[in-house]
Amino acid sequence: MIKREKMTRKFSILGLVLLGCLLTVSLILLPGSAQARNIKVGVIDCYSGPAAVYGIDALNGFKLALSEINKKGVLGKKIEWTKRDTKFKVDLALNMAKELVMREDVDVIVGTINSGAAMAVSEAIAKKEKVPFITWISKSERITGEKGHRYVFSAGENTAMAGKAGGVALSKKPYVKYWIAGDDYEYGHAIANAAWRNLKAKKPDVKLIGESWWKPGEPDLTPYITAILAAKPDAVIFCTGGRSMTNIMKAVKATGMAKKIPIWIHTATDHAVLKPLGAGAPEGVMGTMDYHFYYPDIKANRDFVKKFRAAYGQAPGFPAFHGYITAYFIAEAYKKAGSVDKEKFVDALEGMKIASPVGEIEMRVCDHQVVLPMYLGVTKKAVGKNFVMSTDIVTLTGDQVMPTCDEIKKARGK
Amino acid sequence: MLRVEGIHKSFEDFKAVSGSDLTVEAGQLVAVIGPNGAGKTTLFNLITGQLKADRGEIIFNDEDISKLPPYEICRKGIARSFQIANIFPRLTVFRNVQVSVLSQQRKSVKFFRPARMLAVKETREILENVGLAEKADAIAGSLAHGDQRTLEIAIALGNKPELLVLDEPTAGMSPEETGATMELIRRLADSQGLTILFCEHDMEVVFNVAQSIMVMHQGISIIQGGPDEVRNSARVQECYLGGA
Amino acid sequence: MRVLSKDFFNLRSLGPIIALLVVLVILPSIIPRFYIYILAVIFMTALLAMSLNMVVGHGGLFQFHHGAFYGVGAYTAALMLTKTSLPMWLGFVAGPFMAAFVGLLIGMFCVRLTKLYFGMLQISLGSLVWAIAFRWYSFTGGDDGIHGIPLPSLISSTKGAYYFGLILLILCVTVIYLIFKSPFGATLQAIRDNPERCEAIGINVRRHQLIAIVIATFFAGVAGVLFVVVEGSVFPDLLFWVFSLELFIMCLLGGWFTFAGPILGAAIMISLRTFVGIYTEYWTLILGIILILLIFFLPEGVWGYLLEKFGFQRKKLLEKEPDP
Amino acid sequence: MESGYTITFAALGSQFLVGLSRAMILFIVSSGMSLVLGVLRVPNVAHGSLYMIGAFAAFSISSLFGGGSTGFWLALVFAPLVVALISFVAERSLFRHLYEREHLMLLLFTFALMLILGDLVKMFWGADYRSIMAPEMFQGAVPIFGSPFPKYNLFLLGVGPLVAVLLWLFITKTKIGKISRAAAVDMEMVGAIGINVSWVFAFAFVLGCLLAGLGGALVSPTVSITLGMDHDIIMEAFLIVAIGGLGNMWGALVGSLIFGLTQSFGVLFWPQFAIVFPYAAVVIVLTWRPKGILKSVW
Repeated sequence: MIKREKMTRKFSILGLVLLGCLLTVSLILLPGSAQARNIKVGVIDCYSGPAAVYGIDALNGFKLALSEINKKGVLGKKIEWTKRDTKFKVDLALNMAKELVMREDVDVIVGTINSGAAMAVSEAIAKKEKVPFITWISKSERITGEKGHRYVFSAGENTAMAGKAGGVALSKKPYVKYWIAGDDYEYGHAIANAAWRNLKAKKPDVKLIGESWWKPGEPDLTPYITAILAAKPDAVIFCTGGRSMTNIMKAVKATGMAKKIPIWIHTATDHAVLKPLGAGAPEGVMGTMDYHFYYPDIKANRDFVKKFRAAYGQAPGFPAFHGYITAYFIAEAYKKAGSVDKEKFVDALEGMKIASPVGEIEMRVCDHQVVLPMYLGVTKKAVGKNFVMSTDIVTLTGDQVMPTCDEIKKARGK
Repeated sequence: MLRVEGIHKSFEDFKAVSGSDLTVEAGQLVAVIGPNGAGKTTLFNLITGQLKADRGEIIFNDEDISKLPPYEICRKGIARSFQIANIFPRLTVFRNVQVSVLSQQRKSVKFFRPARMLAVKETREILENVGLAEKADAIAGSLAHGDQRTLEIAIALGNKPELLVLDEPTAGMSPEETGATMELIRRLADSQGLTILFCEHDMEVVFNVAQSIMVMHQGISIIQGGPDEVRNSARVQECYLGGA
Repeated sequence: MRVLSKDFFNLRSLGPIIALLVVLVILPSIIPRFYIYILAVIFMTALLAMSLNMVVGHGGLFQFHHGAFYGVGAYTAALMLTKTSLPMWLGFVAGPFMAAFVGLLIGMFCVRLTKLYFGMLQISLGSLVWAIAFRWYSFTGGDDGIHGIPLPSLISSTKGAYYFGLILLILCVTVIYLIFKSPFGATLQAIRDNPERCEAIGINVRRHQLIAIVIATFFAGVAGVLFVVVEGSVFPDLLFWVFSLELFIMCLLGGWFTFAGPILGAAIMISLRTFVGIYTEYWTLILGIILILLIFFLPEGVWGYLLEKFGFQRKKLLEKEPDP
Repeated sequence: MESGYTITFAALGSQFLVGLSRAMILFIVSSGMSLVLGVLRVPNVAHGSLYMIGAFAAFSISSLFGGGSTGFWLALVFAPLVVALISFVAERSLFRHLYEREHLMLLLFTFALMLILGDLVKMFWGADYRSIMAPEMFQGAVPIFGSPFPKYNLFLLGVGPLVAVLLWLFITKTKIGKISRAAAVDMEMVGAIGINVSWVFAFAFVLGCLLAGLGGALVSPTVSITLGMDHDIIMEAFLIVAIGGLGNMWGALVGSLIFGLTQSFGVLFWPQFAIVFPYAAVVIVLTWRPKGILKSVW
């Protein structure tokens, strides 16, 4: 007994010493201020939990672009990056972003799929500390809309664009009675509002007969589908993303809903959603998407996909595309700015045009939002493949789906 | 002082107490005896409010207390101990008793006076009275079983009760400890003029100490009277002594 | 002042405390800015964990959703600062009082229940509060939250927030200490050890617990206000049960029967997630492993261990489990 | 909102069945948690992680056998066993040393286990969404009450009662089952009659975790298998066992039915507020019955 107690005490002292060492070491290991330092990009994004799949994909696209850029270098320097995991938590995102700015002294912050985190970082760090922040896959329209400011940019699509794309597309269809359902959080509601606003404007006789909203990540969505089916709408707008996307597709397939009622879901044609479902994905669902690895079928895209496959063994998803263009925006902006200066970088990035896998794209001056086309398609089993993909794709150009600069001004004026 | 009349309590199908009567006069030392499962503990829990009676009356100082919560009953002047050592194991012995004294002085909800300056004299007195003064700074949970039982009584004394209810104060004690505890009880009754109601299954102990004895059997009170009266009762012999 | 006399404070232990305070006051002029910020975050979390431990460690209640009250305090302050033109300090005062009021409402439902049931009901009620913050877009900003809350730079700069946090922490910890040592605190600890016995010595256990909850939630509200000052944002994550569980773990980790344990627990958790997070995205794994090591080797929490080790307390805090 | 539809009797019937099938999954997961709560008296926070591992293991096993019907059935059998093995190792190597300790230490341990398992799943399976398909015979829907009802949910309606009956037989008819039931009521007595309490604990813990794994495997064809599944289920399971009566297996059934049915009828009548249904249900039930609906050992 006594021996065991001694052991325990020894171990506990050891444990304490280790803990102390860990803390001290991390405190002492201040980043060395390297002479002739490189350009430093701080990445904050979610690498744990359900959203990790997007965070990792975006980072892969970003890394691929940097490896190309660093072959030649920018202003005689390389672009370095360091990443922090936010775990989809806003308070952690703030901790991490402050750490990147104050301790790592990064020149640019990029990242995060979590819109709440993006907005917190935009306000509390980018705006306050005057550090440029480029969001790549957070989709809240408020980031570059009503809450936009000089230091925040978006290299991703947003809910206003997605909703408008859906609204415009649906207005050409004959449906009158609609049901809206989705994830009960900002993203879902924002898409619903944008889609409905645009649909109603283009086609005033549409009627909303009901709405259902579920907890984000709700595992079994069958009860919602059967309840909607009972109400017999002409068409359904699902406003959902991430893992709920897969869940809704499964429920749609299992209940055979797609055969009964037309459905539009933004990102329904996302490969990250369709691929795991394999042949089990429902066909005939309308979806909009900002990027497909198989569309547009132009050389720039084919090259990007080829390089990505070579590097990571799988096709790029939409986050990889946004990560990729973000890196190029950063590199080109520094080239144009001529020095590693935050203010000059912001000036350079405004209105910047770069070549991308989907053709030339522009960072709009008025709201710092990248102008991107949207692809409207219908899910269908691909010939000779064991998964479902988007077919009959119609391209909606950036100016068709984006709010005008006047609308942005109005939103910010409020 | 205390009068229990026709009290009933059942748990689901089991009738724990079905029609019990008990009278305690001021200054008396009253014992309740009965075999295990006779309903003694249930009866005590009914008196001090841990359980609520299905029907029947409990009159204390001309007031029906059968509907009151335990803390109200305690404030009326009935303090108790429990069959298993029911103390505050992580607090010191001193604090165990002090909490009770503070409660009695209505000082439990005071914020900005240090507790260690309050009710010190009263607490010390009680500890000395029961013989735990030397162990005042020990953590209660680390005391020996016998001391814990004594501490139980000390906590109850902290309430300055008119009536002290002790549920098998000697349960699990060695014969020496039992003797000491009974001595303590008798001393308390004599020196402080306390009215004490206790239950016990050791017959010898009871007959030596108690002035009035109530016998319970299967939830029913059979008789209450002086030691001799009870000893000579045919019914008691039949259902208790004979059976034991 | 009698309150602050030696009746309450052990003069011998005041020495190290004053030394520590002096260090904390001069620290911001030596260390880099990020560490000042992290210390401010630690102050805030420590205050929150202390307030939780009032009811968990000292009161024995399964307060599973303390974050809800923290969030209410933060949201109240944030909403008053952004939506009204009332003076700033009014928002700061309203935060804690609102938190205490919600604490009273939820507490009244909860104290009727015991142990895990108490905790589960509190999680449910707290989650309803969370749902309000999460859903009511026009008022609370929904799940995006409210960001860029305007504050004077005197307190919102990194150093300003640090000193503001330090002052609040010292004030609140002093008050919590007074309560801890007061008859109320003593009785609360007795209730933790044995609520049944307390009823039998004339203590209205539920009322006592309810008062404790109200006080604890008040301090949670203070921590919420501090959060607004340190981060300039509020968002529904603060009210989500996951965060509350982490808080609970901080108390257990630091040593929940001790007074200062939660401060240490908060400091350890915040430092781990910040500094281990720099090196690996698998920091929760490391946190888990460290927790297991601590469970096995420091069963009374880190602070409990230190107390025992360095003989501040002669006896073991815990000899035996309370009777169930 | 311009309301333009009526709720029909058929819709009620179909929602009832859908809610019932959801309740079956919830029952399987929460009965496991209830068992651990009853015997070990500890809320197992890692229960959700084991559920997640069950789903991921089901994916791996099913794709190992080509993803078809065989794969599904094998996954259904072996995924829970994988989970049971993991929990057995964790219990014997670490957890059992804590039984003598302060009870909240057990809670702290399960919390640590949750952190560790969560990250290990990410290391082992990565962050991609996974999915397995229901076997051929359970794909698609059959019309019931005029609306399509997924066949797989019908299957769940069969499995739930089957598991319930097996559990009942196991606990009332086998020796170890009887012992663990007695342990839930009075642990000291079990120890006193010379039974190795530690093994009773191990048994209850592993069986509880196995049920979590089974739940994960069963749910996998209807959802995306992804990190974060643990968080989704754990709170629901806790709330279910609380309203049913902590540690009471049938309480878990009652709680699951309440949850499943509030959810499915709730979305029919107030579809905008689905997010608060479970919490509101708990508040109502616990205010009405502070110790849960059925008799509890807590």
